[in-house]
Amino acid sequence: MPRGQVASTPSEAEAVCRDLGGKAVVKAQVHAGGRGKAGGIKVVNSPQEAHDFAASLIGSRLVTAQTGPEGVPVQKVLVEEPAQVARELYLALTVDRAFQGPVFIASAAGGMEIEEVSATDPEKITNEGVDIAVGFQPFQGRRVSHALGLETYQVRPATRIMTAIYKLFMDQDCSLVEINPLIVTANGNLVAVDAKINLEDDALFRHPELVSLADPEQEDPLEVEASQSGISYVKLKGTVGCLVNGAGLAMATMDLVKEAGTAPANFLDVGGSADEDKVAKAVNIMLSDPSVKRILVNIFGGILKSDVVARGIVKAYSQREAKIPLVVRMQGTNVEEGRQILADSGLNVSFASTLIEVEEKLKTALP
Amino acid sequence: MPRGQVASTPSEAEAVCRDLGGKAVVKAQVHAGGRGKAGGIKVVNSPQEAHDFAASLIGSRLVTAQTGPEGVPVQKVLVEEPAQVARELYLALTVDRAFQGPVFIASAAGGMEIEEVSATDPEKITNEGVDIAVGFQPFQGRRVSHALGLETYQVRPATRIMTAIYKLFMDQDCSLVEINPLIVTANGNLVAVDAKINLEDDALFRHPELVSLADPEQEDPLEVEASQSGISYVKLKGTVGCLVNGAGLAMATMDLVKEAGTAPANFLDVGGSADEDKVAKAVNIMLSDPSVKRILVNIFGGILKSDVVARGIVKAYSQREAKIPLVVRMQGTNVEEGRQILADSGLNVSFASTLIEVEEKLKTALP
Amino acid sequence: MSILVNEDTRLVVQGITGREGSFHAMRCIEYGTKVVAGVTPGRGGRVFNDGIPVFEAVERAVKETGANTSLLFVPAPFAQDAMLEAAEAGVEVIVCIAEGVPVLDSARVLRYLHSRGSRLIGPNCPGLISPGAKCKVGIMPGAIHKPGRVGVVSRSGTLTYEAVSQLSALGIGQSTCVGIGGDPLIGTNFVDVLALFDKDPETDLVVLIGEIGGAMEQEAAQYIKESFSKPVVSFIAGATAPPGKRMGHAGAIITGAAATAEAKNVALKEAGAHVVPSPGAIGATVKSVLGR
Amino acid sequence: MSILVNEDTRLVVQGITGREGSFHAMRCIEYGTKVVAGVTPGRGGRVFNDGIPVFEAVERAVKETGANTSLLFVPAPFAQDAMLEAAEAGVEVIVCIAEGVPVLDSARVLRYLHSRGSRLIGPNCPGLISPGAKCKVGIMPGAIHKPGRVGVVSRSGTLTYEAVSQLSALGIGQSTCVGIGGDPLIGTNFVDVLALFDKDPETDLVVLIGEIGGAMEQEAAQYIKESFSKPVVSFIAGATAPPGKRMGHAGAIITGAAATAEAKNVALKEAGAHVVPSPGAIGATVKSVLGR
Repeated sequence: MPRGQVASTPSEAEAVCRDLGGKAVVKAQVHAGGRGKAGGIKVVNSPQEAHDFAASLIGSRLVTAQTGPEGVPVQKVLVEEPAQVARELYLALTVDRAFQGPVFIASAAGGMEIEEVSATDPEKITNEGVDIAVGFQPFQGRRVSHALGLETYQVRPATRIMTAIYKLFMDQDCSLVEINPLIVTANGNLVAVDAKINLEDDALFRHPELVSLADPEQEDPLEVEASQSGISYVKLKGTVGCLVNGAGLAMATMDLVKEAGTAPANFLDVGGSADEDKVAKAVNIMLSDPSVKRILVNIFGGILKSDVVARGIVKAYSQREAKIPLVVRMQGTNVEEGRQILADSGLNVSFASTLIEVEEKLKTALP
Repeated sequence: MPRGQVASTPSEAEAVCRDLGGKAVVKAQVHAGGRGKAGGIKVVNSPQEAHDFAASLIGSRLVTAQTGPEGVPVQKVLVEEPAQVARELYLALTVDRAFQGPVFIASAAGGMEIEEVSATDPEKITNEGVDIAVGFQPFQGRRVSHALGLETYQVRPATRIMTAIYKLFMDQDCSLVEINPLIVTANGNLVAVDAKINLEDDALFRHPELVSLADPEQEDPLEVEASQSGISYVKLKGTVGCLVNGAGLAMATMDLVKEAGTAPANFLDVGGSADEDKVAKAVNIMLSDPSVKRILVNIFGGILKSDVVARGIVKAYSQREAKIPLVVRMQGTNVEEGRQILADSGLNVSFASTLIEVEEKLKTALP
Repeated sequence: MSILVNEDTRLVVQGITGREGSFHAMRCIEYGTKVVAGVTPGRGGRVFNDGIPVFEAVERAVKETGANTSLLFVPAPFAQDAMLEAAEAGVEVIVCIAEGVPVLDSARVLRYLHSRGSRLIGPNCPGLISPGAKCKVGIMPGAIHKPGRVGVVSRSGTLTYEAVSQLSALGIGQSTCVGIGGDPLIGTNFVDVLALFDKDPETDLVVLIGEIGGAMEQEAAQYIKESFSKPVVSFIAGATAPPGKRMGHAGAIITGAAATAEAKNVALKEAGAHVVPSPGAIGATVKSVLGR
Repeated sequence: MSILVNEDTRLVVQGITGREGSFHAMRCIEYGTKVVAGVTPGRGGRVFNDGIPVFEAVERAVKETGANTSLLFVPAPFAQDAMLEAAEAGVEVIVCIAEGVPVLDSARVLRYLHSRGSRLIGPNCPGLISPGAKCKVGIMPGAIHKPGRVGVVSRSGTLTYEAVSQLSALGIGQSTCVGIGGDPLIGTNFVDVLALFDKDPETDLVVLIGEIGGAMEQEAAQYIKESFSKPVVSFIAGATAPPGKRMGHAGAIITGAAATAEAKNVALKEAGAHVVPSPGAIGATVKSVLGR
């Protein structure tokens, strides 16, 4: 790792740059890849330049290929000594579906997005699967090193880096550890310039000490709110809010909205074991989204009862005194009771029994 | 773990016992199992009693079933608070040959040597093998707990102990982790009263921080000296010193000595790649053993050349001006040269060509 | 006939004394499934529903009741342990419902199963049901199913119920419906299930319901093209999902060109599957293919 | 014929450029073994002995030279890596000479081999030799061997040389001599080798050389009793070894009643083996059994 320090103000950045001898690399500290391309990283040649670039970043929002269009706020910058770069490599470890275990992905085309390399030069990418029964082996490190075109004297340090990545990945239950670029300096040293570590949400219970590292400011506030209530929610660009149980049905419902000639405002899976309050919460989240003009409810009840869903909807609407019209399709347990509750609520509801009917209702009632 | 402290003097032991409220368990701190039986552990009911028992131990040698007849020196004692014991259990983890991996061994007959239980009540022992591909699993902890007759509320702490033992074993490359006894206190808690951890010598290169923990004082000085020179040497009770290359041939040579009606003074494997100095060192070790009356050399040379062996022998004998007679059987490379060197040396050597001849020579030349 | 679960299925429910476990164990019994045992550590010795013994360990359940299939209602953090316990006890089919199993836990379980005879369904799946055999091993609503000759295999839960109810409403029954699960690492994939349906004389057609993420549908397309002898009707959910965002299921995320619904539909169409564009038309498409 | 190594053996020597590796590679070549490749990471591209290519990785050696057997001269700390590399590259017979391989490293390698086709001989062994096929894959002195019809299997190195030279001195040649190694965990045990000798039409009798520690000789006795069709002459080293002390080999330690030479001899005698009491009489016993 290069020498460096985090700075929260432009003058701190200036001071660090001076300590480093007047030349440095200044990087926006955000939880998102693609910083370099998005203008979040710059090589500066004087403390003054470090000050000015830091001033332009701190307090601003950075939009990269991996953030939403709103971007993420930058509160700190990292000021590091610049390295003399001979080559830029890419090295990452992730779980591969087909291999059913951790796989190293390496490429001599560092600094670029791996998806891009994969699309244009797939032969430049090496995959090296690790058998978790025995762990990462030095012979695999040699194989990856050769694929990256490293010299014999660089094989051992490269293998050491991979061994450390593997240990980190397994010990901390990561979903991704990515070093991009991993640079080869002019004198042949390997330096990890930019690293990204994604922890697996499902395994955070094993790492309570890491939970506090999460930075909700870096995420969409509605998504954070939903996630805290155990609701899967992803903000999209359309106008039809979708309340669904089950992830597959929720995606299919979005697809149906599209087929009907309009567009979904969100993905939302309220889950199979939701109660009235959770349904109300989900509806509330959609009602807080100003782009939502209609709400489509598509519930295939098994455990989740239609009357519970109806009560949750009515609760949220009455709390907000909302008027947005609803298309409701519920199937399964207590459907009649659920319909009755909505029919009696005074809300603007049109009912559908099948997905075909839903599609028709959406078409005929375009906002 | 119970509260307690190590004491190097009787008055320290007395003070610790007083701090613990006047009652304590005093244990000899030595690297050997079977301390309890050998009189190395005592429950004391007053600080004075702690003082006296510590005084009887410190500076003495403790002979247990696992030490040689000379025993091991006691330099410190451990003074611990006494536990109200309801039951004593045995729990250990070791590598099993047949299972080809780590296996927990558990028994409700704690406090006893496991070999003894195994001989008298084998059905009282539970074995639980761990698949290293996935590690120790809680269901295995439950199974072992049930076999030990633990209550439901004790399963989780017992499983936690086993999980910790497994992690220690794998992380530190142990050959044995043994808790004996693991006691169940009157109020149902599990307490590890006596624990023993053996590190695997072959894996010490991975744990340089542990090498310094070795205590050579606890071992036979000739064995330590041999081991430092890369010679496998075990002191035995007979009078015929054996210099052999290869562990199997060394054991077979001992057996041959016995067949000839006498007894081996040692097991000694000088190794396949020994040079003159190493052979001299091996001979020197045997010559330092006062019970050695004759030396039998049995070298099947492949890489190890007979002339090298001969020079090493002559070197050691002349350094010590030793007179002890030799029976020498060498086969393989440069045998004639080797014999000539010994014949010319003036030492009391009789030669043999086959093991049958060796046996005869040993019989005819009893000291 | 049917695949994976049938009249010979003897079910042990792991976590039977929990809220979810007991609720669904009852629904399985009501449907006709032979639930022969339950397992809840610390609750061994109890009796469930007046006659089903509860054991401390799966091993005991297998030994004493001949259980050959396990349905797990165990919270995700403990699922690895429960799956390994079932596999070690020799259970043939292990069905893991839990969502949120850490992916490395699944990797360990799958690695363990490499050298064992057990088959894992899931995690993060609704289970499976063979209506003709009155055997339900999962959490799907039993009433929407109908005995028949169409096989269903799906990465999704409720979307499968949707498809099944479209089929049943049109009078089209099912041989077996298998929810393989929405996680990136699962024990049984499309190709595994298709191969079983191929050999099942009582399955005439298969409905395959995929979704964005991974390339399992492309592998299925390859298999259909090369080796599968029956018609396939397919629907892929998530045509409108944005790239890089997880759509509920841990496995439903577009991370490359192959992971899009479009790429999957192209592959399936090319393999000869009847690709359904809108989720409302699954039943109708099956009817029309069967009618030919 | 012979077992495990023969005229079709194409040997890659891992660690061929080291002192030990190059010395023994030369001895193997001189004996007649087809040494087709060497591997030393960082030395790829060199040529050994005027014609044997040295590769960076076993994978390359296998691809380019068709190597099917590997002889490892790799220090114990690196042996796990080298064994796994050979197995992953598809080498059929892997021979690990190194003494001092950590036992958990061996456990990992053996766990890996469970699901692979490779066979490991060793660690901590002299290797194996088939004199009739002029094929030596190990460190034993070639000159003491003689082609013939007696199989030898042993946990020891020099003791095997001793037994072989007794045989050769009496004019009794060997089909194959296998040193399985003196470690507690080894890839191939007595029963594995006996099963191969049983099927080998050119082996008439087997000399089995065991030692104290473990119960592998009892397993062999069980197998001999139940399934082995040829006469066995056995010698167990360590009758005079004290309990609880390691006799050189990591595996040679008496930790229980079954681990003593006496218990092993009893089991072998009971199984019908000709138990030799003194190591000097191995050759003579074989001669007398063959003479019957």
